[in-house]
Amino acid sequence: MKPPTQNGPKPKSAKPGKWVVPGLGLLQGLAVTGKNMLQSFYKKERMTTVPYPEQRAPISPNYRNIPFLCYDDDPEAGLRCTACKICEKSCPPECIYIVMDRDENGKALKRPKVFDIDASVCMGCGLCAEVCPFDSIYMDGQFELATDDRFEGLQLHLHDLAKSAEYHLQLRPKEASEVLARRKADAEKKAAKAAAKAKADAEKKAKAEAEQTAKTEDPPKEEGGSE
Amino acid sequence: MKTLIAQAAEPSLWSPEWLPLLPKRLVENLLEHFNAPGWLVSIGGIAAGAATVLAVFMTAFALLSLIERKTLARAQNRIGPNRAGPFGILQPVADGIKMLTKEDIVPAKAEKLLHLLAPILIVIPAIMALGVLPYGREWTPVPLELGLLFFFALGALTEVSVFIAGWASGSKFPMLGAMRAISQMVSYELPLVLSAIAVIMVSGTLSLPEIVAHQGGYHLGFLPAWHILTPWGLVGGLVFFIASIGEANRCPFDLPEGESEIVAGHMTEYSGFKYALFFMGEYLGLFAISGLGVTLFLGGWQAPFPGLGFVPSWIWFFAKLAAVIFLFLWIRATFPRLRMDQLMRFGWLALIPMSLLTIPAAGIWTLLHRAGHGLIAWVVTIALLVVPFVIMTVLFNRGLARSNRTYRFAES
Amino acid sequence: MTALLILSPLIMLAALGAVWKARPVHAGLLLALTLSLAGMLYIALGAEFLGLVQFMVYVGAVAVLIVFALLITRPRDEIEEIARRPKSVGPGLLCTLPLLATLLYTVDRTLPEAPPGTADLPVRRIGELLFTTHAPAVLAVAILLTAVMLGAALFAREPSKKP
Amino acid sequence: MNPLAVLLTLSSVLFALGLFAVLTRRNTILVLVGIELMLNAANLNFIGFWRYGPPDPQLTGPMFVLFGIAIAAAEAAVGLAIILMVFRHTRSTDLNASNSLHG
Repeated sequence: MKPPTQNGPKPKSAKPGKWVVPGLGLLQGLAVTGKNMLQSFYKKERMTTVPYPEQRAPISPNYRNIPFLCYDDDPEAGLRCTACKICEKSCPPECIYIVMDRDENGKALKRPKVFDIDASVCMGCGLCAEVCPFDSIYMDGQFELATDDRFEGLQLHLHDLAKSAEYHLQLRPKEASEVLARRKADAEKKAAKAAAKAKADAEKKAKAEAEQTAKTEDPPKEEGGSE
Repeated sequence: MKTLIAQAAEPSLWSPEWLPLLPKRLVENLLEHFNAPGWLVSIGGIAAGAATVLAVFMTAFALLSLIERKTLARAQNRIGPNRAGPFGILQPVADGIKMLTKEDIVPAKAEKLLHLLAPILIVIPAIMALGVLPYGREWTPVPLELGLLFFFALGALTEVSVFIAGWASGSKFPMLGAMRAISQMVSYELPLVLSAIAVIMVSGTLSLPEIVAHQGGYHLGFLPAWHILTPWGLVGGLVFFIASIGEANRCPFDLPEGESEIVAGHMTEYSGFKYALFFMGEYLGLFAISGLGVTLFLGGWQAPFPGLGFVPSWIWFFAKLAAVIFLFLWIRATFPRLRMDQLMRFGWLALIPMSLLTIPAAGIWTLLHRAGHGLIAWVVTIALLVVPFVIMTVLFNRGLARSNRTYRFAES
Repeated sequence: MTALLILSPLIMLAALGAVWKARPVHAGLLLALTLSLAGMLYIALGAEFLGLVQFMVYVGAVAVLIVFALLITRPRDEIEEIARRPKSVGPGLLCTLPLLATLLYTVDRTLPEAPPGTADLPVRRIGELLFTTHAPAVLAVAILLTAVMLGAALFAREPSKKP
Repeated sequence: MNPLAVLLTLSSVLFALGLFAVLTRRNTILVLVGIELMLNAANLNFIGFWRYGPPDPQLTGPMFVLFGIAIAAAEAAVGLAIILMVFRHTRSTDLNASNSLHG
């Protein structure tokens, strides 16, 4: 089947009335680069590049690389992670390894003793951050991960991963503030519930005591009749 | 020793005009002081003169490699190398050390001797060509009576050495690159020589200092009598400039060693210092050919305005050289690379006819000037040059209008 | 004179190499070397113009052309070349040696005591001569060269493949 | 040692080498190398006699050399074009292979 040759659209320059002087296009090209050359000396927005190590161009908030664990105030105690291993199960390349912390007689403490992420395996998909019920694991924007040891150097342990909530706030202002707001709201609700429960307990206890005191006064009066 | 200082204290020795010749005259004075034989003094003087030219152009080569990268960067809105030393001044030193410390690999199938000889054979003609150019009123390292012909003879030598470089590397790709480079250099040497012939015809000599002397004087008080400011000189200068881009394998025509082409053309199998020699050869060739352009068309060391006698003449030469080389860099920052057939068609169908045109125009120009009718000379030459250009534009446009683009779609 | 004595053996050696070398591209390159040495000899003898023209035309164009042709046809027959050499050297020498003998004999016999002669070649004089006494010859050569250029281009062109 | 004698022996040796190359070389292109050598020997003769001969205002020697160089270049160009044609036809530059007239 002979390939269909079809008269393509007339080149713009060939329309009548528009003369193409050979060589003029070259001068226009030179003019563009010339303008760039001149303005790069005095116009700031012309210079798109930034001398990297000294100044750093701000990275965009939705950039994600390797996850990090968020803690509220104290890296040990305030760690939000409860070692529920949901992220470990949901990680496609299975690069998260969690061991739950247990106290001396084997009771599970809701805290990870070991939380390893293999940075060379992690592909930065962000699934762990999505499934984490305890707002503990988020995607970090830190990209300078070069190490001289290609095996041990790329295993990020708990102390490498733990980062403060303020860091999270500074990394992703919008998302972090929502999380903090939500957590504060939950905390208040829980506190309110706890307070309500505490009040209810207190009342119940008070009632119980009241009945007890009442019972201690009544029984001597009706002691003869009830047997 | 005292007489030497007295000799050296001659006013003219330290005058700026004679500054470039200072080492040469100092060496000669020194040798005469120790009453060396006549031939030794002259050899010492020549060696010192050659050493100054070499020193000047080696530093210029080092600086140009940095300035080229910075100018290209500025055109692309970035800053360019500024890490090595303040503002990147030591970048050439860094490149040099890198080149020196790189391992020098010689492929097994290569012809050992020719593989070594090729870079040397490329650098020698470039340096010899630098010796012939008139840099200042007193400073022409080797004032040859046949300077221009000497220049084009050296151009011919570089083609043979490019071939040796390509063929001696043994494998097919450098050979293909060499064949491309040679066919380009051969076909771009033609317009180069033809546009230089127009200058020879007007100034009547082959010796470069005389050509520059011929461009002295000022028309109507302020207009310098450079060849570029005459109609045929403008067209000849443009053709010469474009052909020199092709001859030096520079940007729009750098097909032989462009990155996206056959690796590095004839320089593929070279590494380490031999590769640096190729670059030195290319840059010195660039200096030589643009120096010749400045001498032929931009009036060598002639001052642009009458009143500037106090400025030493070689300053003007190097200022114009810097301007021409900046134009090379500017063009490199702007134009994409031409395909091989476009390159050859442009060389043969556009440059050569235009350069052939400048020769009769220059002839008529000189005849009419000799007959005294200056004004008529301008009118006739302008007409002789502009009319064919207009005709070519009309044909070009009509061809463009008629050309219906045929598209071939991939068979489904 | 000393330059002459230095250059002549070099030219002879280079020419011998160009003739005898088995590998064709080496022979081509040695031809380029011979031609450039001959150019230097012309310059040493005072004919700078001819030496430079020799450089430009011979070394720049003809030697490159020959070497290009060698590249395109890429002969790999240096092995047979050496194998069949004894058969062809005999008759070759048979013809050239008597010629060389007669040449050298005539050189030796007819040589008058050479007067110093003129050592400079005024380029302007060449120009005048070329375009006055030898003007028809120059035109003839010009036409010849254009004819050759067109002819060679037509000869070497690939037969255009009909679309 | 008469300089003209040196020059003439050089050119005759060159001519002999050129002829030897033409006769013994199998590859047509290298025959061309021999022809170039012979032409060069002739040019050398002209220059020798011009330089060490009586002063000649008409400069016939150099004129001849100029035309000789031009003709040699033209000859080399045409020769190579023909060789390429023959090569494209018979796929080999062997001189003996192209001895048949038909085809």
